[in-house]
Amino acid sequence: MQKVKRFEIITPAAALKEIMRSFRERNITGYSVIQDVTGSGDRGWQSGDELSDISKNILIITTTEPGKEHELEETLRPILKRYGGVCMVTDALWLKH
Amino acid sequence: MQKVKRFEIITPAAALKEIMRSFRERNITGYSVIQDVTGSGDRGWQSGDELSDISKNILIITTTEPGKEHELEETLRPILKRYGGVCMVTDALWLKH
Amino acid sequence: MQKVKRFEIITPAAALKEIMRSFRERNITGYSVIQDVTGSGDRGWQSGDELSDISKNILIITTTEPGKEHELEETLRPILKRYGGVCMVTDALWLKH
Amino acid sequence: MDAGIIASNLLNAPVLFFFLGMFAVWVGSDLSIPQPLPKFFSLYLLMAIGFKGGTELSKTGISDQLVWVLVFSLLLSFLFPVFLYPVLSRFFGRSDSAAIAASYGSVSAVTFITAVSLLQKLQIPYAGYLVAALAVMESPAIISGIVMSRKTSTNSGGLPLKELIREAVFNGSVLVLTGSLIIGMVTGTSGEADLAPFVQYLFKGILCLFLLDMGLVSASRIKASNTISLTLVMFALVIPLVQAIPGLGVAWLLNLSTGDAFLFTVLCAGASYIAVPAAMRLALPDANPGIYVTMALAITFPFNVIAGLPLYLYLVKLLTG
Amino acid sequence: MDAGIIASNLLNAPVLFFFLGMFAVWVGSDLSIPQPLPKFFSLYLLMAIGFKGGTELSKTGISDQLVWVLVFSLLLSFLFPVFLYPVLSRFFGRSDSAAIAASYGSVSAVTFITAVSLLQKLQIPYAGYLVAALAVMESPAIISGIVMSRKTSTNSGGLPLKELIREAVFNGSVLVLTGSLIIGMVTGTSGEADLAPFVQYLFKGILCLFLLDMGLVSASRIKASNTISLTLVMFALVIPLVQAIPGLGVAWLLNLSTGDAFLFTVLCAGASYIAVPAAMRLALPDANPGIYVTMALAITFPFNVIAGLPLYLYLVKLLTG
Amino acid sequence: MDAGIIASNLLNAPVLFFFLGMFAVWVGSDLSIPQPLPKFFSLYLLMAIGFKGGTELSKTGISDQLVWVLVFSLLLSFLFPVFLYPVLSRFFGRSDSAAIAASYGSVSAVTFITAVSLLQKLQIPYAGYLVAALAVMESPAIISGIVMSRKTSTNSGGLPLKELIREAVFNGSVLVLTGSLIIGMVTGTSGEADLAPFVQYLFKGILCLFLLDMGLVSASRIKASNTISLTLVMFALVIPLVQAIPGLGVAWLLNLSTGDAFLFTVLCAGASYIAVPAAMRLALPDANPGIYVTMALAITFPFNVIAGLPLYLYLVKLLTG
Ligand SMILES: Nc1ncnc2c1ncn2[C@@H]1O[C@H](COP(=O)(O)O)[C@@H](O)[C@H]1O
Ligand SMILES: Nc1ncnc2c1ncn2[C@@H]1O[C@H](COP(=O)(O)O)[C@@H](O)[C@H]1O
Ligand SMILES: Nc1ncnc2c1ncn2[C@@H]1O[C@H](COP(=O)(O)O)[C@@H](O)[C@H]1O
Ligand code: NA
Ligand code: NA
Ligand code: NA
Repeated sequence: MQKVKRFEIITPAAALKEIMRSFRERNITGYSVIQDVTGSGDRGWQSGDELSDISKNILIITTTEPGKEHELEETLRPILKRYGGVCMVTDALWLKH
Repeated sequence: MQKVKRFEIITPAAALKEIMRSFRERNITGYSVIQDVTGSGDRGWQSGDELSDISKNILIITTTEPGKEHELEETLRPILKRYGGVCMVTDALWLKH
Repeated sequence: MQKVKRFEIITPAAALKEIMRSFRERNITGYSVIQDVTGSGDRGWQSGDELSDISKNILIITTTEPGKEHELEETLRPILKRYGGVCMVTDALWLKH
Repeated sequence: MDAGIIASNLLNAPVLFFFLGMFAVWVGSDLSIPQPLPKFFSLYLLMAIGFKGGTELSKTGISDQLVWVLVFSLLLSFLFPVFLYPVLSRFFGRSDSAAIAASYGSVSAVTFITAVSLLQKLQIPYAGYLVAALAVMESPAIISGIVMSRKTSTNSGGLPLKELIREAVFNGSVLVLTGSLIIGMVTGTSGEADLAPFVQYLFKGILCLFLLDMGLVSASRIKASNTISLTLVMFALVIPLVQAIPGLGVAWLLNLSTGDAFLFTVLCAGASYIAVPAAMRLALPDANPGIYVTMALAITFPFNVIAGLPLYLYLVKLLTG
Repeated sequence: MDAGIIASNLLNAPVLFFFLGMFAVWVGSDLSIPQPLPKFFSLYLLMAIGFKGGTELSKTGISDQLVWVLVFSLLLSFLFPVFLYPVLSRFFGRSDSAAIAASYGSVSAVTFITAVSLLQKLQIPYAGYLVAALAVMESPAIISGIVMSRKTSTNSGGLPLKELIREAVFNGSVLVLTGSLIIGMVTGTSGEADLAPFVQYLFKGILCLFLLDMGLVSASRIKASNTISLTLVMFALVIPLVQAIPGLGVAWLLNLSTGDAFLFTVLCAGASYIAVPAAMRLALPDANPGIYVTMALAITFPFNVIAGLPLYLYLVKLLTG
Repeated sequence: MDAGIIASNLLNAPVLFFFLGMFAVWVGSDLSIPQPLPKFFSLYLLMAIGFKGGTELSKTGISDQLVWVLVFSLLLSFLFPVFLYPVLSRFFGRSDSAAIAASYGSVSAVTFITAVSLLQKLQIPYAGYLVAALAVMESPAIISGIVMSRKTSTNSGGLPLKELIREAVFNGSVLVLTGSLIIGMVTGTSGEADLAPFVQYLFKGILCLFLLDMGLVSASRIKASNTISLTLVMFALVIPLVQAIPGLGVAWLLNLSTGDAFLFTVLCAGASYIAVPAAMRLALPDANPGIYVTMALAITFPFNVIAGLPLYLYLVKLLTG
């Protein structure tokens, strides 16, 4: 088992492209995306039942090595500022296979 | 980065309204909901393929400041008792933006 | 509140049956499954828009008592080796109800 | 019993698709019809049958017979749980008994629609207005089922009665059915001309797809279940037969035509697996869907569609013959 | 004003299903039409109306009148935001004003389709080619809305203009509509024969289901919203009326028939809640959809469908005599 | 080669919608048809074509020619991978080669359906029973492909052969197609009367929507892929042409009519991207879908639909005179 920092980002679906681009720039190639997350935050309740999909959030999970999490945080900060949303970082053990 | 308690609640979809109400009472305005979670627990396997949606679970993610998690726990406990489901609390760092 | 190890497994949907079987063998009866997870990893980007559903991932959440996590890890390792995917383990508190 | 009726029923395309679904589960196929497609089929079927019934009503008007049918529909749906609950509660827990009682007091729209398709195949006429009885019978059982369970317990909890009634009366499927019925009545022949192709041309096909899904769902429920006890199976087979009797009685009393008597009996004999579970999940969250939904969906529904329909028709013919 | 028109509009099945959706929210029903079904309905409607328009164009050819209609469509969609933005920005923030202006400069396909269905009911003829105007009017307002907001701010950020134009011109609904129109033109009568049943038989039915969903969505938006201010409601009611005027003017100028003039006015008066928000979410992510989508979807759309359509038709009749 | 055939194929509405989908990806549009809609379209198409074939079979009965067609279908689907695997395994890994071989040995239902729609447009008659060949050819290649890969390796792992065969024979699409075929045969003319509107009126329209999605999916696969090598493209273009030859040979041997010979050739030349990947994901999880699905879906399918169909028809006409 290897120690990692687990990132969990919840943000409007529209931000996905930009976040994926920033992952690419940082050579982060492993991440998961859950579509169809609804939620509530500074912008009120996002029902997700819009015809235009604009009120849908996504949840992105990714990991970094310990020590490298700060770079990623700085990359994400301005994106989250523009689009809204949250990012949580936890310690986790990674099952190497 | 700010320390927070991350709550993860998995429970039948029917409980959502009540949980949202309890959030409102506690002034918790930030949370996310993932629909269409299937699972297995004390009530057996929930296939989620029912015509009536009754066997669907949801996953709710929210946060509190450290120290305030106990209040929220007490609010959730009776709801989970009635509807079933689980609640897990972890330590996380919140990326302020 | 009770200490638990929280497992989070992200893997192709095709692996679900085998993982559920391994849970059954270990008497793990509580777990949740989120369908429709897309993602990127060693096998590139999984768009999830295939006609055959083959590029869909799932996210499975489950728990063990502390100390018992190693058994489960060993069970999951060969499955993840075959199908790909990740498994993360974190410390959590479980809200008993 | 008439072999022709049995064959007509079994060789009807929708029923064959139901078997196809069961077969797929039996051989372990990966065939599945993901949500929200089944919801769409059910939405379409309710809308189509409601609208068709409404346009017919706009032509025939509201007859005395219709009023009596509706009165008895309401009564029976309300009374079924009152009689079922005491018996059931000897074998099941309080909440489970109430949920089962409510399911069987209510109706199964798809069983009704399959019955309509059998009548069409046999070219037996029936009155479109019976759809109104379908709409009327969905909700009362929910209320009486829960009231029964509350009478026998001091534990309050759960929804207040007022919210409960709203849940029962305005649940999605009741609303689409009743709404389409009223819209059909209001728009009359002009609406009929507008929507006829949509409502007619797709009907059988969508019913086939929906029953394919029902076959998949009910068979996998049987396969997966480890809660299916003999008691459960027995009740699921006996209750519809018992409930068919008052159905036949009322039909005879009101002098309904063969087709109408048959449909009314089918309404009594069916059990709900859409509207009732949705309401129970809120009103009695501790009732186990593994019991009441399994009974209605995985045993009673196939039983009715395969064996019940020809049997009820046979009995009706004896009676009205 | 003609009571017959009002009644024809209100007793039209699609509009009644819209009311049914609103009613469901009002009584707290759990009725919902989950995604991607509404997307499917909208995809179908755009394809059907585009294709039908295209096959008609393949018969009539491209007339001078059509060219003029398209020129004015382009112009109006471009200009509406230019005039709206300065007024709006006195009451709303920069981004919000731009998003509102773009929404109202653009068009509402479903309002247009409901208008077509009203004409059919009243048996008033109209030219299929007006669908081309619908396609042309969707995008320009998006561009001019954003340009307006950028002129008034030094803060860059957001998409570069080039990407923005692509987003506006090639968004999904514009593409399906325009694509189907062109495919209809190219395949002509042979294509018409192929697709006629699909495009015609389902049309009214799918429109009913879609409006049922629109009723649900718009009513729950009103119910849930705590951002609905009086200013917002006022603008959402006044802008369509104001925009109808140049629509009527152009129709009179180009000597359009009653049906065509009516449809053109409806295009001007409608506000977009599909294409525009999709573009805004990328171009002006800080604009609050709780404001601009709520206005277009929850206030202007019901207003137009319920009261606007008969009103515009009345005015057109006055004008075309 | 006949320019008329090429034009007829390219100006066919379904093919034009395929181009529309590709165009949308090319210009970076956000157009998408979210799941499970494409699954619904595919379910419908399989059901419709199976049922139509079945009702025709119920009229014509099972002829000697049909039996021979089915025998050769089985044989070819089984043999294709046997010949392809050794060649492929010089360029690709063991599992990838097996997966590619299985894909090309199996068939593409949508290519077949598009071919049918071309015949209809050109008013060339064809026998409905060829649908049975489509059903028969889906599975054998899956089994022989995997058997080939296992023979060349000592590493066991993966599903046992028995489970594998079940997976191949009872996968969802095979089951719906075969099931509908049998239901069509059993219900015969009475079933035809019931389902004709559903099965016929929607067919072309749903095919258009499905091909729109196929255009989107295949184009974005090409755009996104960084694994598309020249070898891969070459094989994806050459294999269908090579496989068409035995198809033409068998057609000539069995003296099939122009329409039937064409459809049989199309079956041989097509590659599976639904049933085979679903089976491979379980049987050979280490095969890379980025290779075998991309070849079948993003290169061979467009090639066949755009250029292959007219070419095969031209060759068949040469052969059948
Ligand atoms: N404390 C929180 N916990 C979980 N999810 C949150 C939280 N705050 C915000 N979100 C999610 O982030 C989305 C955007 O947040 P906001 O930009 O604050 O409206 C919300 O719709 C929620 O889905
Ligand atoms: N240990 C667990 N880990 C993750 N999810 C669980 C666990 N136990 C129960 N669940 C979820 O909670 C739902 C309701 O649980 P129950 O009321 O125990 O049937 C289940 O269907 C699962 O989705
Ligand atoms: N570091 C990671 N964080 C989150 N999800 C991941 C990560 N790496 C891989 N995944 C997920 O696991 C799936 C399979 O991974 P792989 O087998 O490496 O292609 C990917 O499609 C992702 O959904
Ligand atoms: Na009943
Ligand atoms: Na407008
Ligand atoms: Na082939």
